[in-house]
Amino acid sequence: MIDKTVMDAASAVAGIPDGATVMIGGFGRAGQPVELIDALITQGATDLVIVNNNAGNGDTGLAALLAAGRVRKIVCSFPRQSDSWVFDDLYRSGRIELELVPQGNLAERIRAAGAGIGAFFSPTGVGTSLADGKENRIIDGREYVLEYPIKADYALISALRGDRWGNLVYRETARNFGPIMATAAAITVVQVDEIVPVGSLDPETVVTPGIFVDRVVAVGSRSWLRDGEFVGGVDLEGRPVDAGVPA
Amino acid sequence: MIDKTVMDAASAVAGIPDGATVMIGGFGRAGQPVELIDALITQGATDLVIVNNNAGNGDTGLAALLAAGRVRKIVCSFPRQSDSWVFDDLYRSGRIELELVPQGNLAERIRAAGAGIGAFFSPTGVGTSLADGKENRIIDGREYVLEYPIKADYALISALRGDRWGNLVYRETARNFGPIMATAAAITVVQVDEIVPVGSLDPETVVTPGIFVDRVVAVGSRSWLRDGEFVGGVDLEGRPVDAGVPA
Amino acid sequence: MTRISREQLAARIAADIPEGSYVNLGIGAPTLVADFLPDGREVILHTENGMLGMGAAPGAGDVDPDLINAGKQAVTALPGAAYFHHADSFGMMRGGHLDVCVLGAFQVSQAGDLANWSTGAPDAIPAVGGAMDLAIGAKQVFVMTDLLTRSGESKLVASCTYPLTGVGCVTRVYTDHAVFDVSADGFAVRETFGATVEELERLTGLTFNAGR
Amino acid sequence: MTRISREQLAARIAADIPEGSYVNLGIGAPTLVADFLPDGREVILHTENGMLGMGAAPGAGDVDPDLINAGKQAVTALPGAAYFHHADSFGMMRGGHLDVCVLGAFQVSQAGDLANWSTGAPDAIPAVGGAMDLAIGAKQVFVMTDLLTRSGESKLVASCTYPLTGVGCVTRVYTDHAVFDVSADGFAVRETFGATVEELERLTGLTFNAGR
Repeated sequence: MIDKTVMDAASAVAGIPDGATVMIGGFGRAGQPVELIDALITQGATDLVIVNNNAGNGDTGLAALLAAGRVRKIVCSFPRQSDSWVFDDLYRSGRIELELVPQGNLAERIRAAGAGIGAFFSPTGVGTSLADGKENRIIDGREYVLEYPIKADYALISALRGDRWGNLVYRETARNFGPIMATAAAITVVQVDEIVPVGSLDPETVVTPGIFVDRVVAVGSRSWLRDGEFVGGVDLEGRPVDAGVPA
Repeated sequence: MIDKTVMDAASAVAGIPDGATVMIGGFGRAGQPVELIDALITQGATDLVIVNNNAGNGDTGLAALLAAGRVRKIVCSFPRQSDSWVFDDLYRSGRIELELVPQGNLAERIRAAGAGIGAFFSPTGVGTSLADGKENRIIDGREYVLEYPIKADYALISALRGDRWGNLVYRETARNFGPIMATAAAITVVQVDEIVPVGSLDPETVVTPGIFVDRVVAVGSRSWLRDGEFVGGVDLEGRPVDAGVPA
Repeated sequence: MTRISREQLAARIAADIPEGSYVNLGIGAPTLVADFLPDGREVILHTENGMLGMGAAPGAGDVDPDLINAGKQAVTALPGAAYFHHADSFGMMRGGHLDVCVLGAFQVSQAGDLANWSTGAPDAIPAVGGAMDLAIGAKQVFVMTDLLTRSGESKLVASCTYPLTGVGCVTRVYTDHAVFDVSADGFAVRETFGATVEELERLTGLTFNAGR
Repeated sequence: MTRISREQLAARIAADIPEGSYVNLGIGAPTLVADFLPDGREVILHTENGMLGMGAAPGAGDVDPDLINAGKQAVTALPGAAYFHHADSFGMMRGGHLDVCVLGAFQVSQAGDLANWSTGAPDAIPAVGGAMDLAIGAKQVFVMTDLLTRSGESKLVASCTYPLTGVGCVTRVYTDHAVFDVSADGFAVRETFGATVEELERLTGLTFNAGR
């Protein structure tokens, strides 16, 4: 019997080596697999290259991983946020490397890795400093820049529900990078609110088929939904609700 | 109020000019928008370039469009089928042009058109006659061939249900090319079994968001489901059930 | 000289967005435009983090951490909404399917170049997000901005000195003083909120067409 | 000389597919392999027209025209199945996510080149479908074929004379006479169904490693 479920978050992140490239899902806090990241901090892997849209929020999740000094380099589109003080400090003091990628190129490069595309010509970033040194080509009268896949050793993502085959459904805009990161990593690790029996997810609505998934762990409601209360997120203005004390 | 629904199949295919490139959804018969194709035959447009995975089955749908002499060229991956006698005859007598594309390159080229990708390097077809004359490149030790987008003036596709915004859900493997063709055509025309009120499709399960859709027409159950009976399809061996007399 | 408020400007932009449009409103001031779309006019808002059919902000008690916009603010979903992943969302943008996006700007050049993601300051933390994808992807790129910076420099320029977001991508610039079209021979004044073309030229140091 | 039947060959291939594998069975004979997967062994079948978790053929009265395999035959969906569109399906293949595909062949060369889509006959109607994507995409490409054509020619060849499907892509060839691995220095006999290596060499005109 296929069973990709694992007992706890520690088992889920077991084996991630120092120096690994790790994709971490989420857009800001939505979809960020905080429990997996916490387990990764405990697990101890360091010198990591992290791929995420952002560079951590507040002091939890990805921000805590950065604060623990485990990240050598981050590949992202938008590190600067109202609550990215951990990254800001590391970056300003030269203790972290940044590869800034326009968000759509980031997404498409991740998808390309998962879909076996060797490289693709994107119109995004043409003529800007983020295309410096990249190959350009005019196709059908329009200028494009050549972009290469981004693949990873591991992906850590968050979904709403999964089954033991690894089929996943997501919730609202927390879907964001999960489905594409799942395709682009050698080993994809997923935290879900709930594991459901095989056959209970409608085949028409499965967003990530289990073929892309290696380990699934149920974590219950995520941290910022604890006890049905919204904690650790942002308010209507995008400011952190329980920001804590900046590092 | 946004209302993309149109009264009948004739209104749905109105305006398709002679010489147009028209994508037609479906894999064999599954997902083939037969009612729209019938309306296109009546509408009269000719000298068409058709993009479809196949080249018609039996004497209905795409096969009937071919038989009516309206198609100058077909772009597809698998024209030869047990019931492709209409195409076979046209091809052997030199009355139709064929561009044969490996199925995955066909799908990815259609997606690329919809996603604004200028071109992409594919490993599929490398070293084969279908890559003859195409640009090759070795990336990260593997050989790729450069493939360009396929876009269309119109796409005619079939879905299960749609709303007046054009949001669509599909049924089983009839989904096939519909979602990507919808993105790649200037005007996307959809036949659905049923039009449902806006808000009745779960936002988590919408496969084609309405942004890609221009016209929606309800046709009721499709031809080969007429009166709940399976007609015009293939049997367990893939042979046509009501093949009729070969042309 | 007459200037309009940020809210008036948002209303002015909203008036130019026809029913049935698919629209992305950038982070910051452009978000205001949503509040001025007339009741009953169906305009479908896209947020690049993965939704079409975005609705207004929820009540403070109804914030859902999984349902946010590109600025990471809480939003709602309208009936008819759809969720999708990032590659699909940016494919939608890059593929030219959005009718309009409204973006902020540091500078817009006469050629329609946009600079809105970096001032190039050496100690600044760079962050681009989806700005470059929006700039090159939408059928029409509207810029919403004050005409002048706080220190009185024109944001309309002969050529951008800040790092570019996109080349030749801006369709129209809505400012607190006037609305400008980007035309083949520079900015054309489309509408002013009281200022004369001569006054606008003095403020910006540019030469304008009088517009239509 | 001992040969095994097509059903025996399908069973032999099925025995080599471990639980948990994601497998695509090509049109024609390879489809038979599904019938010989042991009860209780969970192997997830992919059909490139857009499904994982494909089940067996339905009863004749339960044919569903929307639910077919790549050979356009009626199939069923298992609990745990998922549907997806063609770009996603072929991304899955091209991206190397399938563990095994089983394909038919006209010819397989010592270098692992596969020819299975065209005999190059001038009056033939060419049709390639997903064969080229499967050939380059799956982690292991198994070929299922008779060793000899009806006219007695070897399908294992020094180099293919028919149009190629893929270059250096075949992992292993299961024939009615023997199983061959494609190795760095040509075919290695992995297992025979009675024939000696010498007999196989005589039939094919090739020189083999004795294999493991």
